[in-house]
Amino acid sequence: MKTIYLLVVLAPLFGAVIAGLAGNVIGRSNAARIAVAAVAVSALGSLWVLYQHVWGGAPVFDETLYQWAQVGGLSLEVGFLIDRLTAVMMVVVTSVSLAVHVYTIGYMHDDAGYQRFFSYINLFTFAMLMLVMANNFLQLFFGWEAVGLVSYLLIGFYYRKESAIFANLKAFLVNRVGDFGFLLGIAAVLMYYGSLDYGEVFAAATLRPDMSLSIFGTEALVATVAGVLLFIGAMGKSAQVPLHVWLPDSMEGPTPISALIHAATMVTAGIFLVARMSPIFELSDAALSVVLVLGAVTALFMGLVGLVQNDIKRVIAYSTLSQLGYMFVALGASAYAAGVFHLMTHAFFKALLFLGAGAVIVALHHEQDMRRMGNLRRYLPMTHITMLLGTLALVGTPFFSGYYSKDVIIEAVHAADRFGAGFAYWAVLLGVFITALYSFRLYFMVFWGEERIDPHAKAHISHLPGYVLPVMQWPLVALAVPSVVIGYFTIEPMLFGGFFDEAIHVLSDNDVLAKKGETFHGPLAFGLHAAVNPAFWLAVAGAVVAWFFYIARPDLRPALTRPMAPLIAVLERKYGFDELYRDGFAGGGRQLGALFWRGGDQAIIDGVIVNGTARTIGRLAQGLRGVQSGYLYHYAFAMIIGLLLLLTVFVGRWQGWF
Amino acid sequence: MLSLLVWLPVLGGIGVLVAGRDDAARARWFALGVAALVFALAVGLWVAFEAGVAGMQFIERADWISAFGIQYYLGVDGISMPLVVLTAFATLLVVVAAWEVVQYKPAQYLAAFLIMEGIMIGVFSALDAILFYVFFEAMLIPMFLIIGIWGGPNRIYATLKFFLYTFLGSVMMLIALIYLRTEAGSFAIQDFYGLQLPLATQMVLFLAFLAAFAVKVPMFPVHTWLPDAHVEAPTGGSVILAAITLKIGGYGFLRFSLPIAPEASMALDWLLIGLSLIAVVYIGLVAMVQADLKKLIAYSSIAHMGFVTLGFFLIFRILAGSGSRDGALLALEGGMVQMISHGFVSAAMFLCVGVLYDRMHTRRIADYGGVASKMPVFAGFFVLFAMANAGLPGTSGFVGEFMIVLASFQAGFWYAAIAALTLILGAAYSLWMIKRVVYGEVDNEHVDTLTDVTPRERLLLGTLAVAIIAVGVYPAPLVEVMEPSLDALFRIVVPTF
Amino acid sequence: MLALSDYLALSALLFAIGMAGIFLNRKNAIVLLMSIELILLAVNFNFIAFSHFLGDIHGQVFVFFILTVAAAESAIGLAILVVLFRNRDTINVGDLDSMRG
Amino acid sequence: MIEKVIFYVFAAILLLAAMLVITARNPVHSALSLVLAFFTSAALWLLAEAEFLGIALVLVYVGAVMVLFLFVVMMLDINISVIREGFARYLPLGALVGVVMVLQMLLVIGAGVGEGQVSLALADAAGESGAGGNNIRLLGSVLYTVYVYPFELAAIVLLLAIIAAIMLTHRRRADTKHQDISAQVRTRKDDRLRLVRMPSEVDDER
Amino acid sequence: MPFEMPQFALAAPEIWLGVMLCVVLIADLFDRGGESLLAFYLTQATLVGAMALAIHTHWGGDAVITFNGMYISDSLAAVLKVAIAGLTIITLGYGRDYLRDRDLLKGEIYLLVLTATLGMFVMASASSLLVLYMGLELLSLSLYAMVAFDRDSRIGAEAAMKYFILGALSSGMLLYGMSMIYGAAGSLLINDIAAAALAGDNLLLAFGMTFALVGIAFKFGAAPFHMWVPDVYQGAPTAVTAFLGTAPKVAALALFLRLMADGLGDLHAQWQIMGIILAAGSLVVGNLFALVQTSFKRMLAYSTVSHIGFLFLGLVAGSDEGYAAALFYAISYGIMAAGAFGMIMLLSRRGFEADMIDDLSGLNDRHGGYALVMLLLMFSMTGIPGTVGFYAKWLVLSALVEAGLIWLAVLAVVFAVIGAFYYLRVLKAVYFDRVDSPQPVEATSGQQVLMWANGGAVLLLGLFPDTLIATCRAVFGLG
Repeated sequence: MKTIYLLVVLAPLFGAVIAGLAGNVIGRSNAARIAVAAVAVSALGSLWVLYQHVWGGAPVFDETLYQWAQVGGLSLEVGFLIDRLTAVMMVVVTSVSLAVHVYTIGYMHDDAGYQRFFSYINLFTFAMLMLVMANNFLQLFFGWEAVGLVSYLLIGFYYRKESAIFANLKAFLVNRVGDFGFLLGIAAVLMYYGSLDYGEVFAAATLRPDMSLSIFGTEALVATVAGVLLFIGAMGKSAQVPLHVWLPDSMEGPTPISALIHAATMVTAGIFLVARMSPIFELSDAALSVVLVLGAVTALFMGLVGLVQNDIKRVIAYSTLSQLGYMFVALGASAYAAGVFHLMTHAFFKALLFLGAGAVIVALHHEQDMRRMGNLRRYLPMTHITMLLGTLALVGTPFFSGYYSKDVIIEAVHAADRFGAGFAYWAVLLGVFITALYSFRLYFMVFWGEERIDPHAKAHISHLPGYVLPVMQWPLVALAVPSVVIGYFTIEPMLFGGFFDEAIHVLSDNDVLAKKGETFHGPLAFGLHAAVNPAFWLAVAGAVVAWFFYIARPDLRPALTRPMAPLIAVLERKYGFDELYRDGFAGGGRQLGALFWRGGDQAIIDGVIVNGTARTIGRLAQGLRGVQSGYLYHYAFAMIIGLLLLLTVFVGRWQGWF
Repeated sequence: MLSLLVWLPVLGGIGVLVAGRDDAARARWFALGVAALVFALAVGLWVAFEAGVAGMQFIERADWISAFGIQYYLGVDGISMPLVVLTAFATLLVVVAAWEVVQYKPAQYLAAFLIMEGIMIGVFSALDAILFYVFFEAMLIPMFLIIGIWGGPNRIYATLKFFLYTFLGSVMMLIALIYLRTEAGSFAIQDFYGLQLPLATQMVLFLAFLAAFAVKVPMFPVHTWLPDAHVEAPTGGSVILAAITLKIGGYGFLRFSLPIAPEASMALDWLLIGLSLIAVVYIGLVAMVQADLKKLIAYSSIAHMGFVTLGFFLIFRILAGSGSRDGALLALEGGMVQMISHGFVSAAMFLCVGVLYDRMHTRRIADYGGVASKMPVFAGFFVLFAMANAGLPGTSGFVGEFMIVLASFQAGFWYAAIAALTLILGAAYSLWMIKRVVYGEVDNEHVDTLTDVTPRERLLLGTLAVAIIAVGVYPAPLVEVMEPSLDALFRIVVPTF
Repeated sequence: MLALSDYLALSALLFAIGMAGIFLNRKNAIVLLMSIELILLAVNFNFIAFSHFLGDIHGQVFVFFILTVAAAESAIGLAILVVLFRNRDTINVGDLDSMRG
Repeated sequence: MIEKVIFYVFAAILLLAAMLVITARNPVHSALSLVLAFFTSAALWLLAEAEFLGIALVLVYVGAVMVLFLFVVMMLDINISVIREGFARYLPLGALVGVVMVLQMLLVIGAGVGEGQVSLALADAAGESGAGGNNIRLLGSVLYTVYVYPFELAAIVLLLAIIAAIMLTHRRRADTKHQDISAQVRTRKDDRLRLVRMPSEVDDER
Repeated sequence: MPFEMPQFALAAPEIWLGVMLCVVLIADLFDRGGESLLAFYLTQATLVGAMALAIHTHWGGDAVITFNGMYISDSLAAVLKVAIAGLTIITLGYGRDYLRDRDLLKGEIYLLVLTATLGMFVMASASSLLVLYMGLELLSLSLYAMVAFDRDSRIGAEAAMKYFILGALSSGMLLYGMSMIYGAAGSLLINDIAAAALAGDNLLLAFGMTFALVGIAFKFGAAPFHMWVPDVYQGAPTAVTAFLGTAPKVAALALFLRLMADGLGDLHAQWQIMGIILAAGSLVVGNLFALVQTSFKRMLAYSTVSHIGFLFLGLVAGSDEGYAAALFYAISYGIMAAGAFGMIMLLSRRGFEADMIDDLSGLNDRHGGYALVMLLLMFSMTGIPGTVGFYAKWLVLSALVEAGLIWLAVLAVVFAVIGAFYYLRVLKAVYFDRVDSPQPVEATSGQQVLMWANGGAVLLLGLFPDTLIATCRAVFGLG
């Protein structure tokens, strides 16, 4: 098995290296072939791994590959921990990645950075796999940062574009803020649990659940501190409020990237992390409450921002933020499996939506503004259908995958009695309405209504090269299928079948899913249950409202928006986070830096102390120089003064003056 | 063997001076030959080095100034061994980097670097305090010339500042060394370790050593020579300054301050830690506002070296905080690894700036922009090195920072929190620089004429990239070499643990 | 009876006058040479006085040598003075300031 | 007692003459005052039973050295300064320094001699009788035996003085024309010819 | 005093010098070559012979005192004399072409050098106040005449006048001191004086010592008795300055060691504080004034003052270590200064005096080798390791620390750093300033060889100082 695992990880790395370093030598299509083949190998391997773990009875694999460093009694290692959680993540990562790779062949066909792009996404796949397959915090952190790096590179893929290179810098820095906490969390883990290896850490944590430390002058559980710190890392990577600001901007990257990294995989690393760290989080209600509340806030308020966006990708991006919030709510309610479940379903339908949006964008010659779309179902029927399926999955239509995962979350949080659970419940419930609203708003604005397409873009539609679209459409289809059905087939085993027993630890008191499982009677019944489910009706309401204002009576829209202008202004400003960070932290940092530099380094240290001393000595010397007047009698006088001085010393000593 | 490493480059330098006086090509090949040979020897030394042993190896000992018992006493342990190899490596890079670039008196340029190499290896391998001091100070001579002759427009101010700053720092150490001899009866550094000096004496000694090494490292607030020196120095000079000479400060702390004045180190660790943390934050912020490419990297060097000193002097607090010996070792080793890594990364960064400077003759960040369009390969390297500078895992820059942050948490949450700010600050200035230099639209006709890296430059940067990634992915061999010696050092500094 | 201190005090005064002559004189370099003769004279007084009161002839021998050397010194001093005068047409001490700082 | 009177009279004259040396406006007066000072000193030395030195002072100094001084004063034909500017200005400070120094010296001498009085007094008695009368013989007997080394050195000092004085003052007449062949042969191109780099045209803008 | 027959053989170096002085005097009369070649070579041979004789007669064994207590033959004398003669040989070698180019090459200069050397030898072996004084006057009178040697130089004459007056004044003070010492000790012999100093607190002795110290400080050029130094260095022909700035410092050290250490060593407590004042003053004055000079010769003059300050610190320590350090310092300083002045002469041409710092601009472009030598010299003066100057400073600091005067050591190094600035300024001119059309350096092969040897000595002694250090220490009976 170890060979397979290595193959899964190293194949994309190999692809990345070949495509990156030798891309120009082997040519565009060869590079693409190698990259796609590498990911395909990886995806097949992952599937096989999943198969082995679920049905093949493969044992949990937890082995060290090599020792990274040994310090005293502390061993820092690189190794794999493969259990079902990992296996699921591997499959999600590699299969979405594969779809995106194929899609890219078409999407990036005319781009000069073709090989570079493949190299990056291969590298990303490698990094993401390293992240999910890690059996220790060191490797986790490596993968964590490496996906950040690739994300940085890909957001800035169009490096000539000012907004892109601003967005990638922002993304990296905001992620670094999260990593700041993450690293401290790892440090806390090392200090209190004495190891960086998951197994040892979890064992230590379980053994001594009441260990506490003093911080900010109060006593706190170690698990709380470590959990919150680790969660800060998760917040950065999974774009939770207030570290969410980078994700919408990351849409500056090519659309396949938005699908792969900023919707399906990388941003879910935080979910994976918390699920993986469940033995620690379970020890601390406080930490879970933080997760719960922040997740709920994100789920609700970011969805609201999605309502006012006009850029097609940004709407989906805010949707992603909101859905990530849902996942954290699940985690915060101790329904880890539900979080992971939603992660998986969301990966498929959100990737689908992004790729669909990408298809639209390409078709319109890189037009992203929905106000210049409309009625596109005529031109892009295939895209229209798949996107509709994706939208339905997203809003939680019964029997679609999104329905199962989201509904479980809502019910789990309803069942939870943790601090903040009440708030979270109402937030996610309301979120369903909002989700439906912005989703259908997008859908209607793009595919229905009057055509508002710019003539230039329209000309482009008719001149689409024939071979581009199929290669972009097959991935859509390939993703649409799981988007629709995967929830139906996997809900029972994943959530209620003890699927994650080895990987996720839930204290029995907290186990809301188990409670929920008592009333679970199969996916069909669960789907039918929608009729009495407020969430379903909220979703329907959202869809109807969207239909009403965008299709039926668009003329009434101003009547709706005018009274809500202040609220909309707030939403359009995105609650002012960008301004706060740009002017407050970044600007403040630069001002502080300038102050330190000009005031501290230049004025005080160099100006006063260093050069000042030199200047003073120079002036002193210039002043003293007059003593050497050139006159003999002055010289003689100086000698006599000198003599007098020595005499005085002598007499003084003799007389005991000093 | 060690003597060969010390004197071969020195003699080689003289040889270059003589052989290449009128023939630049001959000077280059000769210098390359010497540098390569020395590097080969250094690698040989590394191979022959017994990793598991704490004590000094390859010892050479002969009377030198018999009246004072001063000996020609060389040897390396796990602390100095990597630095010796790093020195040989960096010099080789510099020789190659200078190939066509240096046109004014190339023989003198190369000779200066070779002599510098010998002296620096001498610093790292000297086990006699006076011998150490001789090398330590003699280093100023070639560097003074390198900055002054081949430097930029403000080179004279910079080189004088560099010289006087470091000179002032080191003379205090000289007095301390002389004093130590009166106590120990010998100048062998290891004989100083066993002294049971009263705390007040230790304090004075510690401060004297601090004067010397803090300037070299450099620590806030005696760091201002470094940006000037770096900015004005030619590429090779910056590389050597950043990659090697700064390390001598850190090395000095390990070799002198900590073991000779352990109680004073403990009593004054608040000072060192405080200054180190200031270096991380204050200097990090200052680096962000630099308009000059080299100055930015120079400030980032200071911030990174702040991590080194932080690692070294946190050990007492770690022991007080968590009582974990491993934690303290982690800090020490983190500091050492950070030094080596910084040697690679800063060298790489300065070489990159050199590549740009050779083409555009400006170091102002504003004069660049969109370099990636014209120099894609170069841009790739530059981004990689900037990432290493920002401490990205998988690069060498990560290893030390990771270890130190992990360890510093054991001293207390706030130490770790402030130290970890480097994650943000380091990324901020590194990537902001990348954004302004490498990315963006080409809006400048000079940038438009840029040509990508030559094979020679590609070789240089490629070598460094491999080294950086190798250390980042698999630092174990490096750590293994250091561990026994650091462990032994630890036992001297904190015998009770 | 004359005391040793009488001689020594006289010599001290003479010595001081000689020194004052050197730094008070701003005009004529030749007076400087004379002041030096005064200083040497003061020293000779000391030696002779000590020699007398110690009953030791060696002090007088020293004076003998001082007289010899002083004569030689005068010769050289005057020669330098002549050179100076030839070069500058003045021996005014106040004009000797072409090197300073 | 009579000794004391003689001592004080001569001492007073000596100091007066010394003051005149340094204050006289005319260097000739200074020189003559110095002669006076030497004469009185000779008298005082006689009083201290240093007969030979007293005589030598008159003969050598007054007879030779001071004549040399006067000769130079006359030869250089220096115009006598009209006013001693500066003298008055610097006098207070100079006087202060001088007085302080004299006071310190006298203080020490007074105490020092008092302290060493015992040994000096003993020696005094011995000296009065031992050195009595035959000063010249005594001097002569040690000069050529015990002091042979310094004596030879003194000879070299005098030789040196002769060489130096001649070297410095003896000069070949500058207006005689003579050919220095070696100098002509040694001439190098650089001594005569200097190539100056000049711009071929003047750049107006600079 | 009963007369003993002196052991004339022990004074062989002085006798040899005296005899050869006459030989040169007469030989030069008959040398019509116009360049006094014969006198030059005879003088150099004489000095070499004197060195050999000094080693032969003085080195090793116990101290022997002869000439009725006035002459001492010991290892210290040997080292001092070898250093004095050696430095004289070097400076004469440098100066020949320089003097020739200025039509100053006359036999008299060699006579004066020989008398000066004789004077210094006499001081080195003096064991009596009288002999010390005679030696000092032999030296001083020769130097006065040498400074005025260029009779057509306005500043030369002025410098000579100043030097003469101030020198005579200092001699007067020294003599006054000697008279007091004589009065207090009742003898002119150093041994008797030492006995008197040992006997107890003798006020007159210490009083005399104060005056004597002034005389010595003047010869050294220690502040505030240094005022003559810059003017004389600048005014004198460079060949004379080179001589003046090197060997006589060793002689001044001899004066100090013989009188203050051998004779009044037990008054150490008395003169230590005075020495500290002189040393600190010299460090301050020398370094500060040197900072603002534009004339290289003047800068070297002030640098001399600062070096003397350092040297005095060694003496102040009052221990044998300190004396050894000072001896080493004087010798190594002599080598460095000879090189620096030699460089001025080497770069000077007929009608052009390379005595401004700016005249050194672009030396590296003109001749890399000389630039390198200059580098070594300047760094040696700064005290950077790898050059002999470092050990000079290090020995002094070592002595200070061992004497417990750590604060003085700190002061000294701080001023050494300030001092570094002006040496670096010279190197800045040599290496960093570039001239448009560098003129090649013309120098005779003799000068070149000498210059290389001089630079080599600075470096070799910087790498292998053991022998010289051991020698300087052995002289004071240290292992």
